[in-house]
Amino acid sequence: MGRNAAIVAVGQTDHVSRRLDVSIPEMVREAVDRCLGSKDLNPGQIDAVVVGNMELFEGINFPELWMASAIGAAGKPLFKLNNGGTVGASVAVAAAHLVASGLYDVVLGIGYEKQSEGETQSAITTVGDPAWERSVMAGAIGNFGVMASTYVAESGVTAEQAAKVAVKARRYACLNPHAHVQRPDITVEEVLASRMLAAPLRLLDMCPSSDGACAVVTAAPDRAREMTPRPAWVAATETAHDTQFMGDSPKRLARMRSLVAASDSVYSKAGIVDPRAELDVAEVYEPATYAELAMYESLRFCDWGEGGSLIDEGVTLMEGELPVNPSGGVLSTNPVGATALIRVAEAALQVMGEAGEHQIPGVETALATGYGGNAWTEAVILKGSAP
Amino acid sequence: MDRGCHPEGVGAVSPTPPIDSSLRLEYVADFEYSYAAGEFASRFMNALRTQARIQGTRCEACSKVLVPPRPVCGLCLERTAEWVDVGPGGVITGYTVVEVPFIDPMTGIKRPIPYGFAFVRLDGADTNIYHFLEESRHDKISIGMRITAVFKPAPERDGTLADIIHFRAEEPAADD
Amino acid sequence: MGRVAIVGVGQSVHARDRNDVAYAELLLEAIDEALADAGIGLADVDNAVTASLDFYDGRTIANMAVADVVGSYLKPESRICSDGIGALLYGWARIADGAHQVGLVTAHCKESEGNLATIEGAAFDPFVQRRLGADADVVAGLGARQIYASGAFSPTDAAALVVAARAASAVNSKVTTLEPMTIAEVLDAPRLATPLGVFDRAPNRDGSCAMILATEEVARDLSDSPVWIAGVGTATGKYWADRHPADLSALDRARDSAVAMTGWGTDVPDLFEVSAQYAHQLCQFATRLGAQLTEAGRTLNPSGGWHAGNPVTVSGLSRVTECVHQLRGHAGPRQLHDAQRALAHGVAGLGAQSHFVAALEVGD
Amino acid sequence: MTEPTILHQKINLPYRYTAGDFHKAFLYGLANRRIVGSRCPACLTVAVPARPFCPECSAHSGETMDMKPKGTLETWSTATIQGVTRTYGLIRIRGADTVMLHIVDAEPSTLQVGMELVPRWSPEPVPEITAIAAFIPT
Repeated sequence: MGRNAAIVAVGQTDHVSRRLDVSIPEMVREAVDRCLGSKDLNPGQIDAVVVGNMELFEGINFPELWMASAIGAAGKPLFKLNNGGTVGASVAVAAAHLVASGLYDVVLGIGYEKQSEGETQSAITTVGDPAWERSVMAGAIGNFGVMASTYVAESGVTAEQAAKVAVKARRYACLNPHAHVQRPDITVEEVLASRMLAAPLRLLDMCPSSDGACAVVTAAPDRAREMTPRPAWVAATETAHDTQFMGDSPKRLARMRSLVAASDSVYSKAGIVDPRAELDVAEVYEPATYAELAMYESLRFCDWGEGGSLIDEGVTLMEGELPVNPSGGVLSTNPVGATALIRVAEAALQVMGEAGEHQIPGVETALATGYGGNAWTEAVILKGSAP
Repeated sequence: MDRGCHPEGVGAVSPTPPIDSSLRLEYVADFEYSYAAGEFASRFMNALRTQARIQGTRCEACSKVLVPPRPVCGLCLERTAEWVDVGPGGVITGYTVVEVPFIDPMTGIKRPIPYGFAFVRLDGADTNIYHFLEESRHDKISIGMRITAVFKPAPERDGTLADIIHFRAEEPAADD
Repeated sequence: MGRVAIVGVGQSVHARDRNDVAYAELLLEAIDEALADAGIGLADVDNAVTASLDFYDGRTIANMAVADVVGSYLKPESRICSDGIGALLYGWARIADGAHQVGLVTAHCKESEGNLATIEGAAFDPFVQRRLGADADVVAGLGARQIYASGAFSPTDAAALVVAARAASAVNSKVTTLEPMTIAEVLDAPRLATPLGVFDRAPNRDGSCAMILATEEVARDLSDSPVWIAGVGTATGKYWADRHPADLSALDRARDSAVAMTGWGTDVPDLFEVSAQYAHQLCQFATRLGAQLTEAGRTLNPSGGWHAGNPVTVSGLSRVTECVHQLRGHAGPRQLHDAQRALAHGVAGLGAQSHFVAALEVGD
Repeated sequence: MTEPTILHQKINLPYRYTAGDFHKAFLYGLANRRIVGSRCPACLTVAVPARPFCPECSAHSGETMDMKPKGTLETWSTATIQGVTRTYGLIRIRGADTVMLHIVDAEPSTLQVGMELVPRWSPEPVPEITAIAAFIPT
């Protein structure tokens, strides 16, 4: 019934701790200009705009309306989504549905956060229900610390294995000019010696707090083929939530049930039976080192409890069987509202063959995931040929 | 409007502004809310405040006891029916010690660190709640450890989850 | 694209200070009614699109509060931060493209829980406006003076719509019945933000709305007379201070794109349900959509519209709900004779920056 | 049924908004008792306050320009917000294609569309919109 949709262009800011040279709209526009400029597109070709951001992180109500002219959306359909860390992937999924439905031919998706302008850890605490979790929340970091502890107990994963994820991320970030935390000489010992934030999570186990924006153009088949020689076709998308209260999911990270459900669904829709063999690259939303290892398991890259072995064996390195996060991942770059869109954008760059120094050769099938809210998942499969 | 001519009233073109120094405008959000806790939280809070009782609701379909209590079981999509007492004892199902300070948005001030923070499964419940631990030494906490709720004295309880100050180990930790 | 129908609608009671219920419980009232109306259970729904606003809900990622009641465990839920017709549009797309079969679309808000002046204040430009301490009423007042000065509408025209809305509230069981009022009483009321008086703004309300969308196949299975979503459209104008309030190009575009999908040509719909938080805007928007102001309470906002009492975010879906009742012939004392086609409208942002239109019809 | 519990809580958070070059030019201009606009190189729209993107065509703004510190009143509204009664106006600075929001300090009954207003500068030379205390009739 619906038609196909494809990603044709991607643009990002250079993500950093603090962009003191630009305002929020200027930062977002930078990503939009880079995105359109990458394929010589002009704003007149955009039919609709979808924006992802968490309003309370910057304290601006209806930010998309405030910046409508800055992002070239004035006079056009403009949608604003907000559902936590997943939101960037939700933007990509919304763009795909809006195109596939036939409503719009070309949709500009935008995700951004300027974390330096607010207090994200505090604002994220207001995610808790005022009657329940809010008075006893400990920001994203406390939450992740608890989640990591359950995963360690479940799988026996070690701090060294987690540290290898940190090393992989920050080294690959050096190949990505947009990545925030770039540390070519980082070692496992350095990660293990970094300051404890919320055990077992140390400073270098955690994602940074970034200012940045990402923009992605999604287009209908005929338009996509006009705009770029090798579009990244949206082969499958899925969204799966967990329940309302954080304590409902027994292990949260370990055997993360929304990730299992969403990834199983996209594999099935895309005809993938063995994801480790059939995916050429994955860009997963790993908020902490332990999360990436746990996600290997939920994504069925390995058996339960084998996430640590996967990094030990180098399976997810760039030269490995299934490279994970050659961009440097969330551990290197985290402007929250943009983070999951960056996963999709990086997967699209890999499929389009435009990832530069962190390009994996010959990518035909790529997976991107978003994580956020109460352990929610968004999953997208992109392919080099139209489904 | 004719935009082709130099607009009236425009004086000298000012030099490009300095870009070496940044200008940041401060803004303090001070939002006040009067959240209705709703039927389920109101009943829970009332029992907590007046009797130091912790309660959940049982889903008729899956028989799970859900804490916090709620109208719908998110897994079965069925209404919950029965109210059940849970705790005050329970076990730790996940934990950390938070060593990074951040502003508590409810007060606008930073919480003192370090503090123990855990997933607690109360006796009789099938779900976990987040709460603070009395213990803040990481090596004195473990998954499966038994703990019990420490309530504020009755006059100080105001009907929020913070009426439980924190959870304390049932067996005191041996001193080092 | 596949044809999409609305097969169930529901609303909570919309009232001031619904402090008997938390958000999720408030929304549950509407969802229960919509599911019963459709004759299905929550387990039959395969995706949800919700509309809510973090600043009004007083929490970040506020849709987390309604995850259980919208049934999103291991299912898709997506959330639009704007008027509910925006969620309807996205919910439509998720079914029209063949990805889903049965969708839940919701909106909820409790205007009574937060401080509206600070919430609205956070929508002002932080560099050159916010410190001045204005609120949405000021933006509306500034615009109303310009609209009235243009001679297009008068305060009396606007007051007449307020009077009609208050009268209609008496025959709409989902809103609080408002005291009847005369045009003179509206005009003479204390000022809100000059030239607007306190009754020019829709009353402060808490409420929710929910509806069930379905593919043509499912809809025909569930109902003998599904209400079809014949068209959807939206557009956002320039930021309020850069747009003259008479510039309704975003509304035009939203309406034109929705109507272009319908095949109605230039025929005038039988019914208009129009959202505007301020009465002078209702004069503008209703007229621009093609409605007759003199029909207020009949073919224009028989539900009473936003001024009969809905919260922000929810108004659009309340308008759609009334259209569904009317097109089915189930509108009770408000029922129009033989309504076949309807336009429902929603709006969001300071100075009504974003507009949303849904075109609805019955028949094969 | 239990008496409904109402939770009176605050969300109290600090924010800091980085001004880019154009907002900086405008705000530092105010601190120096100047009103700065920006011009669109594409459609020549003059925007006051100065801003990075054209409100008409979304192009990147070009040069900034000093405006004469006077303007005309396009509309006004008097409201009491959080206990404070003020009159707000939209003021078109001479030569600008846009209007700006500010406080108008005058008896509302004396206000007229098109009347000339000038800034009353605050004694504090701060890079804030409040460097203008209010606009007043000439």
